[in-house]
Amino acid sequence: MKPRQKRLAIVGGGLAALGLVVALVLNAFEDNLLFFFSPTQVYAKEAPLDRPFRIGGLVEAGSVKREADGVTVAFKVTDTAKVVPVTYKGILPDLFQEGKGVVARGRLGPDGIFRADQVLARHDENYMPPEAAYALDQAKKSQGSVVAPAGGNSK
Amino acid sequence: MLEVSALAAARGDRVLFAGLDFSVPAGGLLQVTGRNGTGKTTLLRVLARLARPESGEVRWKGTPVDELGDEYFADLCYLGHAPAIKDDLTARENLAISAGIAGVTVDAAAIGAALAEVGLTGREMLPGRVLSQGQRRRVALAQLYLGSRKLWLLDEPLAALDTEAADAFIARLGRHLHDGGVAVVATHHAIEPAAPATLHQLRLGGAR
Amino acid sequence: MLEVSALAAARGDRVLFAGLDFSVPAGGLLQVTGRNGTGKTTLLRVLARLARPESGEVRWKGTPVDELGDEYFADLCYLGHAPAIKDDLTARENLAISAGIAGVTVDAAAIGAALAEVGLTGREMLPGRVLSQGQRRRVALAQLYLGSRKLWLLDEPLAALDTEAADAFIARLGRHLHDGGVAVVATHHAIEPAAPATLHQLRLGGAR
Amino acid sequence: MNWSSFSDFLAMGGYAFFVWMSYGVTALLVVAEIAWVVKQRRQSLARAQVQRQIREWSST
Amino acid sequence: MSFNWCLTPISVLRRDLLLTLRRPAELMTTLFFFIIVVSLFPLGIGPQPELLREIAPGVLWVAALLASLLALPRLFAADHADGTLEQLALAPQPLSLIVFAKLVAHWLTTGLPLTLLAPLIALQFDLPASATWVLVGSLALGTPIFGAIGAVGAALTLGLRGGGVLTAVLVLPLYIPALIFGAGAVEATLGGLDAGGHLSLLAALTVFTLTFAPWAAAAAVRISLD
Amino acid sequence: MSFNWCLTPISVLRRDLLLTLRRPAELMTTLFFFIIVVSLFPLGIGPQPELLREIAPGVLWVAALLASLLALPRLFAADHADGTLEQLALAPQPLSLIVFAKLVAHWLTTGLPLTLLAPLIALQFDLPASATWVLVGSLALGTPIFGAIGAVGAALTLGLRGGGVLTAVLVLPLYIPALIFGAGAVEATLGGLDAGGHLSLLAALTVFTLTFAPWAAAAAVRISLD
Amino acid sequence: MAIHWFKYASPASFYGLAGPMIPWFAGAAVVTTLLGLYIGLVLAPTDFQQGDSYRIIYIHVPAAWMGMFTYLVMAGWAAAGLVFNTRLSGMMVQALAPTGALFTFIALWTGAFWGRPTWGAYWVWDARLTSTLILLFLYIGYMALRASIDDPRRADRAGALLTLVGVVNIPIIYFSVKWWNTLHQGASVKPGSSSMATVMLTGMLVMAFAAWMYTIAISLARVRSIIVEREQHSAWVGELLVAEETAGTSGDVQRSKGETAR
Ligand code: HEM
Ligand SMILES: Nc1ncnc2c1ncn2[C@@H]1O[C@H](COP(=O)(O)OP(=O)(O)OP(=O)(O)O)[C@@H](O)[C@H]1O
Ligand SMILES: Nc1ncnc2c1ncn2[C@@H]1O[C@H](COP(=O)(O)OP(=O)(O)OP(=O)(O)O)[C@@H](O)[C@H]1O
Ligand SMILES: [Mg+2]
Ligand SMILES: [Mg+2]
Repeated sequence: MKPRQKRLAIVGGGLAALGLVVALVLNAFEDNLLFFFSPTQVYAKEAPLDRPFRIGGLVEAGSVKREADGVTVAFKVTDTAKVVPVTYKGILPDLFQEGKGVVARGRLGPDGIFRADQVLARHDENYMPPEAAYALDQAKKSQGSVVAPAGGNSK
Repeated sequence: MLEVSALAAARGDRVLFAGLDFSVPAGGLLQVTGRNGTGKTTLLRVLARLARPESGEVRWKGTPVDELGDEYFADLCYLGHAPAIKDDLTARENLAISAGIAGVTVDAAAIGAALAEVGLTGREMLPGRVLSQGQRRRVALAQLYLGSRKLWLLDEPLAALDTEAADAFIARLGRHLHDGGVAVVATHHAIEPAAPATLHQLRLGGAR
Repeated sequence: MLEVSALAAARGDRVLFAGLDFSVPAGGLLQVTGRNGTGKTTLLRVLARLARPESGEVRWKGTPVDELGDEYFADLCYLGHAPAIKDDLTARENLAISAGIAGVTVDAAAIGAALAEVGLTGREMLPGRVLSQGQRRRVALAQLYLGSRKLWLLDEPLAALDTEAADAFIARLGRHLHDGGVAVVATHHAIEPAAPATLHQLRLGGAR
Repeated sequence: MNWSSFSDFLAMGGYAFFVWMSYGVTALLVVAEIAWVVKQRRQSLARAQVQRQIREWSST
Repeated sequence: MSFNWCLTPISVLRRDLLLTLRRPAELMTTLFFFIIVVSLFPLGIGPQPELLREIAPGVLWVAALLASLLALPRLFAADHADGTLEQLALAPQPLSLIVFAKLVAHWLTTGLPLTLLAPLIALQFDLPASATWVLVGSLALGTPIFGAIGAVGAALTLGLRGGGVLTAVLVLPLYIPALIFGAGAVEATLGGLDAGGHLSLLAALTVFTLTFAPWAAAAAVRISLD
Repeated sequence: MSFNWCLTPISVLRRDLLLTLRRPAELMTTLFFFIIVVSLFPLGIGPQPELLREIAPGVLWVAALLASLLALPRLFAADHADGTLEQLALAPQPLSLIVFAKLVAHWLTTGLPLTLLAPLIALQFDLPASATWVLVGSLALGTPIFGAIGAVGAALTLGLRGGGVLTAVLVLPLYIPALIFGAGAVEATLGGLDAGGHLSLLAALTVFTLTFAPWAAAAAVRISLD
Repeated sequence: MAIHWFKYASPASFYGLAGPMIPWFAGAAVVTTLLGLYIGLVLAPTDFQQGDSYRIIYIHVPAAWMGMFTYLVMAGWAAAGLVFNTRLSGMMVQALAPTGALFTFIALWTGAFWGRPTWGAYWVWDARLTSTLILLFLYIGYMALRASIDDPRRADRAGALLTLVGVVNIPIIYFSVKWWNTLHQGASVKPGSSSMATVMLTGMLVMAFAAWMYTIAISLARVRSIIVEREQHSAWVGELLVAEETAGTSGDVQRSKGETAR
């Protein structure tokens, strides 16, 4: 091969390899490589049943209840389509609030209740003073629109 | 064939040589001498493009070697202090493979002939590990005799050789030059092949 | 001082030498020659108890060396192909430590003197890595000059040395012998110190 | 001004530990880096100076 | 030019395989190391079956990673010490092609045996068949990555004291993505999920590394020789 | 004799320490390897706090073992390659004494830093104070064992290709008792039991190895030189 | 113009050029830090979700940005060094690495101390956090490699190569929150828009600017030490040292070095 052809072959080979890489990566993003699963996915049996996994979504408004023992909490995680009931024994993070994002790690019992051993709060990327948030809230309510679910990057 | 202009090399903060100019025509032998540590090895490695010079240029057949690239390597055979012999392979395998690495196609007969030339007949199947110091050097020299590379860069080729082997090598070097080859040899011992086309001397370093 | 009787050594299935008898008196130099691969290195390693002989005995001052044990080592200095120089230590540190290993107490001045003797003044603080082949060999030789060990076993001590350094070493070897030392030197180059008490020649191997 | 008092400020709405651990360690590390760079500069100048004097001394 | 352009790489490949053949112990020992590391965990952790099955993907992958790491010095160190590496750098072929040949030989004698051995080990850990297949596939994709990235690190640290550990420090961070996707694929299968996404990312990583690492490693070799 | 009988061992000890000082990176990298290996497990296994605490003793000990293993080639390989080992064998002192000096230097630059670092790592794994102390004690007793046994393996495999992995295979089985007692001690403390039994067995092992291993390693060195 | 450019790429001219610039950047760093801290800690209101714990943002985000950006700059110098073979490039890479590592460590540290109150955990192995940790390891690897090579020219080139190999990690860090469902939040500041209140955003940007100024100042100072160390046998450093010796103190001479440095 002449040096020129050699160089062409190298560049061509490199580009082909890069193309393959891009194709494979795109193919991977078709699938789900997730830090957590949404309730819909849990219902669709996309989450593992006999292993621990993470479930993520919003804490359904009005669903948080403390059990009699004072440390166990029960609440529901929703992605506005499906709802999964969760129980958790332990201290909740400060940002754990009804209507806010949450990621819980644990196992799904056969009774359909998710027993969490770790609960993490997941907040959105908005930062503003409380008054502004309140004002925004009011404005949205008066328009009757639904508050967008937290987690700007969930697809 | 081999031209060097304004070549300078430094190691650490020491300039070993600078402003080196010479040219070796086809059939020419350049003998590099100089006291220990004056930069003979460094010069050879720069010529082989293993080390980078501080400045200056090396040309082969009129073209700077940096532009020639692989073509230069195809013409070149460099033999350094380390003989590049694998302890686990026999002398024969060592030779076959080093020829392959250099891109030279050889057959078993050619290898046998090269080994015979360096006086290792009967030793072909010994693994490198058990060869004596001089025998290893002989295997390394046999690499030169395979293929017909034009430019030999040799760093102390006679080290560890006995006198007979040294004489045989010098005769062979004469043939290489006679056939229009070029050789640069760094050595402390005078090498005078039978009838070299041109014998150049380059003495590196001054007082020490 | 050094006596050898009926010494035989084999490597693989090859007997390198057998029935070797010689003795070197105080002030004597034994020069071992022979073509490549005839067993010079092997003989030296046997004398240094690094390798085991097939049969035969080595005596030092009349006692078999196997019985002498550490006392023999205290009298001995062996210099092989590998110069035992640490790449990360300076020439000076290398010397200080090899003296310590040999059980010799030295001070900075003695080390400086030894380095000066091999012509490395101004190079004392360079790490071993950057020394040239010949400079490394010089540091190795400087080890000999520290302490006053009686028996020198040297394998190709002149390899890679330039002519001046070689001459200086030969002169120093003469002094060692003059002081009643003993040396066994394997080499391809004739070594003739000024006035050795006795110069013995031992040629190993026959045809090849 | 967001705070009604200095102790209010220090309390950081109950998050004092986390906030001050972050700011404190950062300040510490930055100060340490500056000190290190200053030391490095002094050392390199001093070393070069010694080398130069050795050179001068040995050349005369 | 008169010579065959692929003669050099093929010579190198054959030589490296031949050298390994001369010392079958070497091939065995990588495997043996893998087996021993994997068996150490039950010893250190205690024999709780379901716990073991849970950590199996991680442990198997970490063990494969460490075995690959330990085999890295074999790539260049010997050739560097005896001067062969200089001859390789002087061959009339792109050095990256030669490095690629060495990588292939290295994988055939390290990664491939590991991959083939994995199912046996998986049996020990009581992995189901589906997960075992994914384990084999992911290792087949992942071990070349370990070799290729490792080659860059090994070449950079040639001739440096403490080279082995230094290599580890340089390459371990770059190994992490392969480890995550590889172990993730097995984990996903164990959880009854589709491993396709993980495997496909891993494959992308493999292609990417195998394209660029030989080139970087060749540059690193030249730097180390200077 | 005119010379001091401990001059040689002390020279060797000082030299080895000096060599490490010349490359502080070497010391750092062993530590760093330890840290990285320990952090890899959470990656591979998944971040389950109570699971992590459960496997902590095993993981920490296995990581210390692997770090020690990777540092083994430093013991003799360099000295063998440059001819120093021959000079050591020719020193007018018992070679086992010299090997012992090398072991001390090696432990000071490998085992000791690992031991001192362990509490920090234990913090990461959320170990209680009592278990941390036992961990430090057990590592202080165990790392010399790794060095001493490793010296025999390293000496035997000198000059063989693939020495690193081969050493591992030779010495790993012999490491297992130390691993079991060491990890066992920490595990016992975690379980609220007394670690005394484990620790005294470990100490017995340490004394035994340190007595006999230098001698065996010296013999192995002589064999490798012949 | 091209000649001019390469002139300043020589360590000697760069040394003279950098000296007088350091006080300006250092001054800017101090002023903007004070301003940023005042805005962030005093003026800015409490956040509606996170309360006052969010104030870690004023360190975390600038540090994280700086950690990534410094690596990119290093990679740029490294590439230039390998292509043009200029001495200064390697020195710049060497000078930038510790500061980059420092900021990456700060991002990790402050992130952990922010994660505890907000998420409920110091550390989780999500893609953003893991890739940031890898970045720290890459910095450490670079420094360890340099420390093991004593020939600075070889260290330059080896380090440059390692830096370039590691640069693939940067896009992974940046886009990880987009590509995967991470626990870490998405971007609050995107080109052209932001989801932060203006005061908060201002504070954060001022602090980011301060981090910039600090990085420039400290790495210029460091590169000057490196230049002295590595060029100590050259004539111009010799002159500089003579000037220093006669001046007696090191304080005032610094300015005049610019003149001797040619
Ligand atoms: C150890 C844990 C953490 C690490 C390693 C980390 C790392 C990073 C990195 C690398 C960035 C810059 C990437 C970019 O510009 O998009 C970043 C940005 C950011 N991080 Fe973190 N982070 C951590 C924890 C947290 C926590 C706990 C929070 C908040 C609760 C947080 C809030 C942010 C914010 C607001 C940004 C700016 C995003 C933007 O506007 O682009 N981080 N973090
Ligand atoms: N980093 C460094 N600092 C100072 N000097 C150095 C450095 N690296 C190498 N040198 C010197 O450069 C020279 C290298 O010389 P080279 O190996 O080319 O010598 P040589 O002529 O081949 O000698 P020999 O005859 O001994 O083989 C030596 O004098 C060595 O001391
Ligand atoms: N296992 C073996 N089988 C056969 N021959 C062997 C074996 N091991 C070594 N040999 C031979 O033994 C000899 C060793 O010789 P030694 O190294 O002592 O030679 P030397 O005289 O020092 O040679 P040189 O001048 O080349 O240094 C060599 O000829 C070698 O081929
Ligand atoms: Mg030389
Ligand atoms: Mg010999």
